[in-house]
Order: sequence, then structure tokens, then C-alpha cells
Amino acid sequence: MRRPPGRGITDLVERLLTVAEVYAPVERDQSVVFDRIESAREAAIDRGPAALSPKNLVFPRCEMLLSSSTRGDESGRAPDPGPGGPRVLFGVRPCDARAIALLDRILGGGEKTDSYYIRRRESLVVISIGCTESLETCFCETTGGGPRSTEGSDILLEDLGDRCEASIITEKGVWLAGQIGLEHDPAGARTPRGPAPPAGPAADLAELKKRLDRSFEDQCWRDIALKCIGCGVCTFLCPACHCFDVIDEETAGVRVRSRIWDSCQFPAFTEQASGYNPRPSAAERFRQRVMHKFSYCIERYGMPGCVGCGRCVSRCPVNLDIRTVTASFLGDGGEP
Amino acid sequence: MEASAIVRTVRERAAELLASGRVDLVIGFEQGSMPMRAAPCFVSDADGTDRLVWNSFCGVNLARFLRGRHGRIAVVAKACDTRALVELIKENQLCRTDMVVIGVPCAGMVDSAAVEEITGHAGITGVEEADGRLLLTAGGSPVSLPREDVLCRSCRRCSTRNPVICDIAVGERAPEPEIPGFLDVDQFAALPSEERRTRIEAEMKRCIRCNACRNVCPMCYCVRCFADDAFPQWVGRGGDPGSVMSFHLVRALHLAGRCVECGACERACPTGVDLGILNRRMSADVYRHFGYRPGMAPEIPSPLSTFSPGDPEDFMLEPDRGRSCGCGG
Amino acid sequence: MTTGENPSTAGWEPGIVAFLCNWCSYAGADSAGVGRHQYPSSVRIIRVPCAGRISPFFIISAFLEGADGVLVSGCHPGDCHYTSGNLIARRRFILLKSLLEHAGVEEGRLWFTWVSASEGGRFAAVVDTVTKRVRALGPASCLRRRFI
Amino acid sequence: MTMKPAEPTGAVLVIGGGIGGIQASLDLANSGFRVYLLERLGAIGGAMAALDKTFPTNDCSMCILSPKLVECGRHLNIELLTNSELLALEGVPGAFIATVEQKPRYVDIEKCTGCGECAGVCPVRLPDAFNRGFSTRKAIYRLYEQAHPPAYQIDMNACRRCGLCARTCAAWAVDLSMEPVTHRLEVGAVVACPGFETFDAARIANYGYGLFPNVITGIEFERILSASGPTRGNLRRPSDGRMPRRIAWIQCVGSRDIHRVNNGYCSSVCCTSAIKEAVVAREHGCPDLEATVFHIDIRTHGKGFERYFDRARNEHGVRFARSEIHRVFQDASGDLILRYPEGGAVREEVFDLVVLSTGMVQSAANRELAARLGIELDEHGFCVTDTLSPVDTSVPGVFAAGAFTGPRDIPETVMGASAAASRAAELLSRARHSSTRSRKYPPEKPFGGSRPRIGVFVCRCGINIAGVVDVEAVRDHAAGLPNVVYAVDTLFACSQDSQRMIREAVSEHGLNRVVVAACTPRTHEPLFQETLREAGLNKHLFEMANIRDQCSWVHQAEPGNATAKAMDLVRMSAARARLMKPLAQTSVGVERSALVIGGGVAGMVSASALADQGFGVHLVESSGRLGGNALRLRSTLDGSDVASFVKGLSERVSNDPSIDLHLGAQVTDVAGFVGSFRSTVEEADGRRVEIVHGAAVIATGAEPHTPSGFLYGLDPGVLTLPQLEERISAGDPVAASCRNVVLIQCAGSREPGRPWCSRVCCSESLKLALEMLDRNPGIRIYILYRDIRTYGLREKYYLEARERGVRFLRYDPDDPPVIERGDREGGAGLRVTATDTVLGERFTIDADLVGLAVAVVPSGSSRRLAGLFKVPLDEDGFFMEAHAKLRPVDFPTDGVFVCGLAHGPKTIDESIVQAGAAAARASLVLCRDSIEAGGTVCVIDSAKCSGCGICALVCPFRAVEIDAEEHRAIVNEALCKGCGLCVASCRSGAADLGGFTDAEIHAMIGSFTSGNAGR
Repeated sequence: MRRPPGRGITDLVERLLTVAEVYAPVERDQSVVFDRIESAREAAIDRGPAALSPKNLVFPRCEMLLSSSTRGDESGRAPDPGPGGPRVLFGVRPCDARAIALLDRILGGGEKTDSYYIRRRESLVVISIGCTESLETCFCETTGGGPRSTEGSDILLEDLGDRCEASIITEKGVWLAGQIGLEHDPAGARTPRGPAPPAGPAADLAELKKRLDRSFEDQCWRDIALKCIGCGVCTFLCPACHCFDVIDEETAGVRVRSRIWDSCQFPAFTEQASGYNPRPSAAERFRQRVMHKFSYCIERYGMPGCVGCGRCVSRCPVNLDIRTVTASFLGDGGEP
Repeated sequence: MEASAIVRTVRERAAELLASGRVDLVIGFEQGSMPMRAAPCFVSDADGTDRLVWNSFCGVNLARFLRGRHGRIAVVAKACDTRALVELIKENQLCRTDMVVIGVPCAGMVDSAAVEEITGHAGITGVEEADGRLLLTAGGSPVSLPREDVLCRSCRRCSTRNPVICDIAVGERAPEPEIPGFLDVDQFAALPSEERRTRIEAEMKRCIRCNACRNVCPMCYCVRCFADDAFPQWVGRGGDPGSVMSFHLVRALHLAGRCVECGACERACPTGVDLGILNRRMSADVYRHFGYRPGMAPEIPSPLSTFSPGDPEDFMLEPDRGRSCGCGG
Repeated sequence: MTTGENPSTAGWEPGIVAFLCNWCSYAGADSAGVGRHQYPSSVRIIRVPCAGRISPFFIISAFLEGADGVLVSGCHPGDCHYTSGNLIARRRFILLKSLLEHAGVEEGRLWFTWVSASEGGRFAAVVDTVTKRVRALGPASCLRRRFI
Repeated sequence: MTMKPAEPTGAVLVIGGGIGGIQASLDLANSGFRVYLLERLGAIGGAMAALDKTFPTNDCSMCILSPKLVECGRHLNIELLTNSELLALEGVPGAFIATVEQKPRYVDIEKCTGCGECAGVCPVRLPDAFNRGFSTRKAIYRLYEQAHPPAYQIDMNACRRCGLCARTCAAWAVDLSMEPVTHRLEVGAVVACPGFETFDAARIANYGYGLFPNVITGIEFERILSASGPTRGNLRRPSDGRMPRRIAWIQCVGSRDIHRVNNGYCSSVCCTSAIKEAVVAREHGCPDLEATVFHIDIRTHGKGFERYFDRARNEHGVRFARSEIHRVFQDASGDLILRYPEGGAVREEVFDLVVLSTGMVQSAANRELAARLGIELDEHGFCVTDTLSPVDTSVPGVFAAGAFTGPRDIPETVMGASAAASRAAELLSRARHSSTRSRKYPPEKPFGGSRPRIGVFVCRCGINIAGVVDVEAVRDHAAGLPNVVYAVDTLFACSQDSQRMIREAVSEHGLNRVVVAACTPRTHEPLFQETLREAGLNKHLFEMANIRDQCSWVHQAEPGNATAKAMDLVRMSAARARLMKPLAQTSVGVERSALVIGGGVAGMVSASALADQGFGVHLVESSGRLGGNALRLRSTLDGSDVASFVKGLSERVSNDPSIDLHLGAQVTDVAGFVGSFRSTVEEADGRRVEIVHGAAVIATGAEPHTPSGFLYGLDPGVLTLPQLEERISAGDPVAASCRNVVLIQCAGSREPGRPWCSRVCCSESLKLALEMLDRNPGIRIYILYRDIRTYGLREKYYLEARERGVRFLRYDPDDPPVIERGDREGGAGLRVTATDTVLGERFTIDADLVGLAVAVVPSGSSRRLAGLFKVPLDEDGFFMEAHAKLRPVDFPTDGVFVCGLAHGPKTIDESIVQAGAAAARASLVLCRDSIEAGGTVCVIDSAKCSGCGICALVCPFRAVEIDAEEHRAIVNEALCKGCGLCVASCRSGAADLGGFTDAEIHAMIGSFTSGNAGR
């Protein structure tokens, strides 16, 4: 059962608002999304997980890259310069925070960094709240995370009702804590809080990857994807999916280049100019999604591309449940 | 007929069809991975028919899954699925002779999100149905809800509960509701333009262009959707609100006279956009102006493929109307 | 409807896109020219073979690209050069107008009419009426593209 | 068979530029003959140009006429001779010399751009005859706004020779020194369609026409209704400009009148015309407008007219009063008072406006013309033609059509003109293509992959554009647009100099698209497209921005806005031009033979005309015998011998080597399309043969209705008219010795299940009545009727019958005559009881025989055949033509034509005319080696097509089909007319229209705003 956030949390939010832009789960038109808040009252911490993941803050659904005029004048516009000061992403679940950690590895680290991502990410401080309950759709533990995972969080809070306990995890966390007078509470981390909520069976991700890699050419994908309608719900709701397309658009003499979310589940995702499509059917496309999350990401970034938030499970229009799929590979025979 | 009896009959008929070789495939529903979920399933041998179920969560329109498949197919279809089949047959997408319709009367499907809302997101771990009620296990405790209270929005205004085309009828005919008309449309239309716009813009703002509404729709089968076409790009793919709104406007127009109001799009939308707010306008207009209800009769031509000399014209500008008249003021 | 100007848009003139069928309405616009019927300079005409050629895309696209009003005109019923193009189109137009207005595009932005080849005066009167109505409504914003 | 001259001249002189002359000219010029079209006035268009709407569809007259004016005016093989008169015709059929005098126009047609600046400065104002004096024009003027040729002319009778116009004209087109020119034209044949005049209403002084301002004629009323007329379509009465609320029409003014004027004929069109005017007045006028038509009979005998009449009465509330009005009175306010008998008393009623339905008469000019042609006229001045060769005049090689040959409506005129064209083509078939001209163009430059290089030519149009629009600014704006490599302004873009400039610019600057910012593409696009072709560019690489009609002429007081708009229009055109592609034309071969279905008179006439024109014909007749319905006729009302005509025609058809006769055969399948149909014919012996043909003529006739009631079939004394005629012809003793015969009209017509007038029955009844009187002068004949519809010149037989004692008794359809078995001694007598509505008395007639004028109903085979050819039937089951007025024998589907009773009830002479017309129209297809297809046609991207079929459903021309195997739409380019209906219907973006592609229009929309930020 849900319970409203303790006073400790609301106090904290009020203090945050004095030092930074705060983004928190808010209720908009009957669903919970992350958006900027002006007062602690707006934060909808008690309304269940947000329908959309917070990735929009660092990787917007549509982001202008550059713009120009088609008519030789200066009527074009410069792209959005990004946030002016620090932003606090408050009240995310540890799984969503963990997804940001993955995005950091992909877009913000290594040889190829994404300046647009970094611009938004650098100013962002992530404060997560440890989960004290789980839903049927939760499976963070299956993906190597957990209800109190600290990956991706700058500060992890535990809601203890009238007060909250903070684990300050990163330098950014230290900085922000200093700004609002929040103290690291290492004692709290040891405070017994009852049993951790069950969040999916733990899984042997290495074994899963091995079995998936073996099954690339397997016929089973065709059967699994029979009911897939090829929409982008799973990927667009996923806090870790990060594929995009770059488009050029023009109106009234202004031409704009933007990047927009794309989905590996869309046929056009891999369609080539010649019309040839290396992933011609839902089977190849669904396989790509699973392989990417549980094989390629592990290979390249050392963590799976799925954090077990359960959004795709709960919102898939045809109940194509990724847990069932991964479980089937881990079943007795090794293949479903 | 009890739900369990319907399930038994569906399984028996499906098994017979497959065993006798009359069909190569049966498309129906199976129990989903959680309570309150039923998922489309594809059964190609008689042994597999035990997977088939029928309950209040079979909201997906299965007509969506017949196109492009070879061989003869049986489909477990509720009224709105059959209405979509009728339109698809009319549009040369399906061949009536290649399908066997196992028709199931429908008392409306349950909106699982509404159930979750009512039960305070307590976590539903079990669901059974009896006597028009849902018997739920919510947060570990039993809860009983009348189905009527948690029906999908589209089902609450449903006008056709029995299959329009049917080869094998399962269950007793459901009483057809009085056609509820278009009260919702009229009420919305009565609002001031500015308020309508605000309401619709609020809906459209939630759209993330994931295409679930389009892809789950049985009538959206274009090889390439206008929204994905780059030349000409009628509607932008980016985030500008005008383009998002236009995407839904054009989709509503493309469905005008074809939308069977199954509500599959609304159920599929991950952000809960009230797509009916546009589609219902078209349904009302098509019915009132052209007397047409999609999917009700294969022989009646689609309303946008024809015309009547007496079609309404009062929407048109008549600059001289009243002006040239010297006696009426 | 008042014809009074919104003070914030004083001096502002609407941009209106007109789609005219070649055989009647475009000819009617020509007749307006030949007859020197003066009308407001707000309209940009796009010639199409038949009202039946006018896809809903044209109209929605015009609003997207910044039109403050759209005018569509074809042959009077019975005059269609292609027999019945205007009548099939009429059904599309009924629905399109209804839908756009339902969605909050103000009544008075989108206009349909019939103008015949000889009706130069009527064409001018149509443009006059449409311009007045659109001017009173001010700049359109409902569908206009704004990049974010 | 026509005696054919050995080496005829392949040119025809067409006299009269009305719709008849235009139709004949186009048919001849499009089938390989050179045409000289002679028009007395300064522009073609004739009476139709003055009409507001046309019945029974209420189509806008100008809308349907103006494309024909333009086509005629621009046709390479039609030479327009306006302001011209025939002086003499010499020679023999096949080789005439026509002497024509062309009066000076004082304006050079080649130079005049129609801008009208001259009329603006002309100081002389005089009543405008085209608007019947309700408005004024200048001494330099154009007949009407859409006139063709569009050049102005000077009325020298009014001109003061001040020279202002000449000085104002920037094109140097005014030439006051012009002299008359005499042309000697070598022509093989003459088609005379000089039309009619309306009766001068002032001749009947009682109506006060000319004295009372609010008494006007029908044609004047049409001008008042017309949007381009003196009141711009606002219904106003002349005296005080008030909108009339009560309008009366008085019918038969100058027609059916042997007492006040010697016009014994019926003008045939006025009843339906008055109905149209009343209906349109009710639409235009105030909501409570009262329209009353005072008439003798209502003669709505044409196709669809009776329904029109019904609707006028029942839906539009038009009142019909059966009263002859003898006098109109005017009161002090200008209102008009009519007195008429009603229910035994005289009723007086006040009207705001009285419209006189004046009849058709022949002018002195036409009499003069006839004299010069040497052709015979009747007492009323109408050209005499034979009933069974209805477009042949008394002079061989001279054919006539339209109202010159008797009162005719528009479709009758169009059919007559086509039939006359066919007769001329039969005479001159050996000279087809011998006198025509064609243009040769250099090969098109290769286009593939070239970057757009756009040239923009901005026309100043003298001061017409440049006087308002800042042309230099527009030119400079154009020069800065993407892909525009050349921009220039020119004084007159349409001048010969400018054409050379465009050609040179194309080669010098490597232009591959051309934009001309000038006037309207409707008139000028063909000219520039020709220039492009001469420059080696595909004609579809051309685009026009209309900155005259849409800018300078309509925003004269706002030069700044007009200039800004002109820039926008040019920018939109350039945006479109960037995306234009050359469109290929392909050729589809033509099989030079026709399939004619139906071996009645219409089918046989059509077949023999086509054979005479030099084409092969397959004539399929389902019965074993040629002749059809005409086999039942012995003669016509005017005594022409139908029996020998049919016999002769049958022999001629049977013996013609180019006619392949299939008796007892049926068409069972039709495939293919115009130019190459493949039809399967099942022969009498069951064999199936495939016939390849380029065109098809449907002439399957109609059937007499089998009546129910009236004791028909129960009493041998009750017969249908055809049965009665057979009995009379056979010299049946009963028929010969009768004392009393009753003929009942409208037995099955004009009633709910068959709401049409069967057109022929009144005349047929008169024919039988007169014949019975001839054989048995003592016989008493009663004709029970609703309206006597002896339209046109047939009216004289109605007069004759009345004079000879035939009793005409009018019954009410709600109280139809009752027939019972009589109890008279000596045989099976019949008793007919009815109420005479004129006297209001019930009467009883003891009759020996009763003849029922049964309805003409569609042939049982029509529906099947319509399905095979994919052509429509009307709501009554007759074949429905493509357009009731101007395409009366065509179908929307190319290459298929209809004639005779299959199209609707008509008399034998009308069937013969229509059969000739069908032959003329079919010859347009058959005379060509190939049909050009492509260009502005629909193209399907099959990769996007999902085969839903909406395109095929909406296509009016059956040009799109869904391929059964590929499951994709395919377009038959030869049938596609390029309307784009399917394109806008296609949800998948699979259909597109060449020349008006989605991408082009999208580009125009996308560039319409000036791009000012914050707009």
C-alpha cells in the first residue's frame, strides 16, 4: 500500500527549491511524469512510479541540434543552450537512476561523447528514494539492480516518515548536500527497515547472455514476436533506451535539424535507402531489443541495457513480457 | 453462458477446426503474464488450444493480426473485431472465404487501469469473474467490483455487442444496448472553442509518438504511414505541437467511416491519450451526415467512396446568403 | 462576429491559402480580375485540377505552415469538369471542417464554397467575407508549427 | 449511300459560333479536317453564353461552355473568322468555294492581350446589347467577360475616333485604319448552325413589353440572374431596383400563336426554361419569392425534364397555372396586374415582375444566309430538312443543325452538330488529314539527374501589371530564390519577341524549368508550353504565377500589398518548379473499327455513318432481324415512309463490305479500353468470337411498356398505340369501320414508377388519329391527355387535328379515365368515363377501340450491357450520358457512346440525329493512329499501395483497377483524366498526380509565407 511521503521529504524538497531547479514526479492529467516543480506540494512521490521515465531530462524526445534560415537572412535560431544552472532530479526510483548510469556510460563516456547529452547531464543532480514496496511488474533484481541500488544516484534517500536518511554517494551529492544542509547518515544505511521488497528473481546475467548469443538464429524469435505490433511503447518508456534519429524540418523559412527518439521496433529503423531492410520483420526487431539489452550492453558497457523498471511490462499493448522471454531462455532446456 | 463454458466451447471448436484441417491457424487470447492481462495467441495445432481463454481483458482487436498471413485462419472475435473484419474485407485486405469467425458475444471489456485506480494501486494478484462482478485479490485482500463500473471507455458507449459476421457462434447472444448516440461528442462540442482546444492540446501534449495507437489499430495497415513519410513530409516527426496534433487529426480523418470504435488505440496508449475525443467526432459525423456505421454490412459502400446529391451543404460559405435579399433584412 | 480589430494586431493582415479547382473557381478568380472586382490581398491561390484533388493534408499543412485561414472552392454541384469530384470531395470537406473545429481551430478559419467560372463578383465577395472573418480572429496558432 | 467526290477538299466551313458551330468545329477538327468557323459577332459563344444556368441540372452555363471556347480558340485546325459573313458559295459537294467577308475589328487579335485599358479610357458609353441593354459598355468593348477570342473590338457606329484607346494600348493593338477583308475559302462541305433569335415581344402590344419596365423577356431575366450580368446575379427588377417577390412567367409568347403572330409552332424549350428560371429565382431571391408560370400545356418532354418539373412544383413551390394571359396591366407603382379565369370567375393578381417566355424565331440575317447558300426554308424561316435525313439541307454538301432547323435545346443542338459533322466527314472521308496542320518540335533535351535551373520571366503586361505591381522588385525577389539562375522582366510575356527570348534564355542559361509570372494559365499556359517544346523542354517543366488577374487587377489601390503578394506567388511557383519533372506521353494503338450494339434504326444509321467514314464496323443485333422498334412504324407524323427507309437501310447495312453483321448475337464480355476493346460476341449458333474494336456504340433501343389496368389484355378492343398502328397499317376491318376511338395519353408515363414523359406518344397519337381520319372520315376520335406535347414544328399537326374534329379532353392524373365493357348492341363495345378538367364535366364515351399511349421503358438488356461496359444508367434505367448538355452521346468512360432509345424516349428523326452524333464522336477515336496517354495522370507507387481500392471506387472514369494478382492499384493512363480524386482519397500516399504532385503542392504551401519571423 502506498503511503504519502514523510515530512522529512517535503522539508527537503522545500530546501532544494531554494538552491536549484527541481524536477520531480508530478501528476499531470491523471498520470505521473517528471516535470519542474515550484513547491513541494506538487511533488507526487506517493502516486506510484512515473508513467514516463526521467530520461527526457537528459535525452529529450525532440532536441534541436541546429537551425538556419532558408532565405539568406538571419531569421534562424540558435539551439537551446541547455540549463542555465543546477537541476535536481528528485524522487526517482533507484532503477531509473541506474538507467542514467547506463546512459552516462553510453552517451557521456568513452571515446564518443555526446555534447548535447553532457550539457544537460553535467548540471543534473540525481536524488533517488529507496523503494519500500514493489509492483508485480518490478524486476530490478533480475537485472542486477535492487530497491536500494545507488548506481546513478548522487544521493539516495530512505523515507523514514518524519525524517529521511541520506546516503550521499558522489561529489555532486556532497556539493548539493552542502547547499541544503543535508547530512550523510551512514547510520541510517544500517537501520533495519524490514525486509526488502521482492523485485523479481535474481538471474545469472552471464548465463542469459551466453544462451541468448547462442540463440541468435533460433526460430523461437519468430514465435515470440508473433503478437508484437511493432509499436515503440517499450522503447519509448524504457529509461535506458537511447536510440535516436536526426531529422531536418522547415517552416516559414526556418530550417531545423533535430534529433528525436527512435525505436528499434519500428520497421524504418533499419530500412536502407534502397528499400532493403536487414531486420525485415518483428522477429528480428524484437530479438534486437532483447539482445541489445542483455547481450550487447553487457558486452560493451558492463551492465545490462535493462534496469527492470517494468514500464514495458505494464504498458505493452499485447502483453509481450520481456521477463517471460528472458525466463524462457534461462529455463531448463536453455532455450525456450 | 458462463465465462468458463465459453472458454470450453472456444477451445473445443478451435481444436476441431485445427484437427480437421479446416484452418491452419487459430488466433485467440491466452492468459497474460499477470492478472488482468490477456494476450493475443496463435495456435496452429489442436493440442495447443488449451491455451485459449476468454475473459474481460481480451481488449485487443484481433482483426489486426489476420492480414499478411497465409492459409486459412480462424479468429476468436468479439463484435468490434468482426466489424473491423467487415471493413477489411471491403477494403480487399482479407478474404471472407479464407477465414472462420468464432464469434463471441461481448459484454464489454474491463479497463485494468481503472481497476488499479479504484483499488489504490494495491497490486492485483488474482482476478475471477462471476455474475457481472470482478472478484479481485488486491493487496492480499478480496475485493468485489461490478464490471459495469470499470468498463473501458469505448465499451461503455458500445452499440454492437454481437458479432456482425460469424461462422461459429459461441455463447448466447448478448442483449444489444440501445444505441447510446453521441452524447459525449455533443457535450464536448458544446464547449467554447477555446476550451475544446485547451482540452485537446492537453491530451496531445501527452503523446510521445510511439505509434502504439496506430500499430494496434486493425484499420491502420498502410505499407508506409504518412507520418513516417519524408517526401513530402506533411506532418513533422519532431516535437512541435502542431505536428503532433496534425498526426492525430489526419489519423482520425483516415479512420473516418472506417473506425469500428473498438477502443484498442486508447487501451494501447501508454500515456492514456483520449484518442476517442477525435475519432468519436468522425463517427458521429459519418453516422449523422451519411447514415453510415462502419463494419455493419459488407455490401454498403464506404461513405467516402461515394456521395449523395443531398449531402449537407450548410457548412459551406454562401456569401450572398441573406445579403441579396431585400425583404428579409 | 465583430469585425473590430484586436488592438494588439492592428495593422496585421492575415495570410490565407486558397485551393481552387482549375475549371470553375480558378476561372472565377480570373473573372474577378477581368471584371476588376477589388478584394483584399490576403489570399494566395494554389490551383488544382479539381476540388477532388484537395487532400486533407493540403489544408492541415497550410495551417501548419502558418496560414491564418484556408479557403477551398470548387465547381457548383453538377458543374464538375470530372463529373462528381466535387461531390466526393464535399464529403471529405464536411468531416475535415467538423474535425478541425472540434479540435479547437476557430470557426471562421476554414472555408469551403463553390464559385463558378462566371462568378467573379462572387469570388471577390467570398475573399472579402473570409478575410474579414479571419482578420477578426487574429493570427492562427492552433496548428502552426513552432520548433522546440 | 452518299455519292462521294473522288478528290474532295479536306476542309469544312462551319457557320455560326454558337454551341452548335463550336461542337461541329471541334468534332471535325479533331477528326482530321480543317475548319473555318464563321461568326457574325466579335466572339464565339452564341446564345449559350448569355444563359445563367442550364436545365435540368442547373449547371452554370459559362462553366461548361468556356473550356470549349478556349479549345476552339486555340485549335491548330480551327480558323476563327469573327465579324464575318458568308457572301457566296459556289462549286459542288466536296469542292466548294466560299466567299467570306470579314469586317474590320480595329484591334489586332494577335496583339491584344485583353487587358481592357482601352475600354477604361474610351469616352463613349452605350447600352450593352449582350446584357440586353440593362448595362452599358464602351465603344471599344468585348462581347462578354469570358469572350473568345479575348481581344477587344471597336463598334465603329459609336466610335468618335478620338484615338484615346490607340494611345493607351501598350501592345499597339488598336488600328483604326483596318479595312474589310474578303476570304476565298476552299471547303468540301458546309455545316450551318447560325442559331436563332428570340421573338420580339414588343410585337404583342398587350403585354406592354417596352412600355412597362418590369415586363422583361426570359433571356433578359437570365442576364439578371447571371453572376456576370448587369446586376452581378442580384435579382432586381428594372423599374426601381427592388427585389421582386412575386414573379409571373407567361409562356408561349410568340409561339403556338397563329392569331396575334403567325407562329404556329412550339418553341420547345421555353417551358423547361421558365421552370429553371423560376427555380433559380427562388434560390437567388428572397425566401418567400412566389413564382407562377402561366401556361397552355407544360412541355417537359426532354430527358429528366419531367422530374425537374415535379421538383419545381413539389420541392421549390413553383406554382403552375393553366391559363392563357391576354393582357398585362401596370399600376402606378410599376407593379403588374394579370387577369385570368379561375374556377369560372376572373381572378386578378398583382406581380412585381413579369417574364415573357419568348419563342425562337429565325432572323432576317439567317434568311439572307440561306439564300446565299441556296437552301430551302420553311414558312417560318427554319431550314428544311428531311425527317429521315435530318441534318441534310436541300443543297448536297450543306448540312445544318441546331435551332436553324427548328426549335432545339442545347443537347439537341450539340447532337445535331455532331451528326452534321459526321455527314460532312462521310462526304469528305477520302480527304481526312489532307488539309490539317500539325506542329513539329525538336527532341526533348535529356533531363535525368539535372539540378534545377529555373528561369523566371516577369511580365509587365504593358501597364496592366507594372502599373500596380513593382515588377522590378518581383524580378529581383525571384532572382534571389533557390535554384533560380535567371530572372528578367518583359513588356508582354505572350508576345512573339518574348517567346524568342524564352527560347534563347533556355539555351543560353541552360534552364530546365521555366516560370512565367503573368496572367492566367487557363488561357496562356498552352502558348508557353509550346515555346518550351520548341526550346527542347518537356512542356510540364512550366509553371505560371498569375500576378495580373490575382494581383494588379484586383488590388489596384494597394500597390505595396499587390507587390508583396506577387512575390509570394512567384516564390510559390519557383518552389513548385524546383520539383517539377518531365512527364512522358505514351501512345496507345487504335483499332480502327467500331462495335455497334443494336440493329435498330439508331444502330444501323450509326454503323453506316461509320462505314461511310471509312471505318470497319461490327453490328451486333440480338434478334434475327434488323429494324428494331421501327419495324412497327409505317410512317412518321409528317408522312415520311419509315417502312421503305428501314428496308433500304437494312439492305445497305447488310451489303456493306465494311460492316460485319452479327444477327441473333449477343455481347457477353468486354475487356480493354478506348482504342483497343476486346469484346466477346456469342453468335446465333453459340460460337464465341472475339472482336477487337477501338470504340463502341450502344444502340440497344427501348421497349413499349406493357400496361396494367385499362382492361388491357382483358378486352381485345384495348390496344397499345404500336398495336393499333399495326392494325391500321394492316387494313384491319374493325379499325377501318370504327365510329368512336379513344386514345389515352400518358398510359404509364409521368406517374410514380415511371416519372418520365415518353415524348413520342402525343405525336404518335396525332399521327394515328389523322391517319384514321384519312381512311374513315366519319370516325370520331377522342384524345384524353394531360398535356399535349407536340413540341417544335409538330405543333401544326395538333392544329390540324383540332381543325379536323379530333376531340381533346384533358384529364387529371388523380382522376384517370376508367374503361369498362360497354353494353352496346352489336359487339364488344367499351365505355370510357373521365372528367374533362377544362369544362369540369364528367363524360362518357362509347368506344369501339381504345388506344393506350404506353410508356417507353428501358430495354431489359441495358443493365447487363451497362455492367459489361462499366457505364452508368440513370435512375429510370436508361443509359446516362456523360453530360446532359454538352456530351449527350458520350459516357464518362472513353470510347463508348450511346444513341437512340437506349438513351431515352425520342422520335425516329431524333434517333437518326443522335446516331450520327455517336458516329461522329466515335470517329474522333477511330481516325487516329494512336491515343496519347500520360502527362497529367495518376501514378501509383506500388510499393506503398495496399490495394484497398478506394481509388478504383472513386474514379469517375474507371481508369483505376485493383490488379487481382498483385493486389495493387493500376492506372490506365489512356482513361485517366487527371482529376486527382483518387490521389486525395488514397490514405497510403501511393497515388500521386503527375503535374500536381503532393510534393509540388506541399512545396507551394510551405513557401507561401514570406517567412517574416514572428508572423
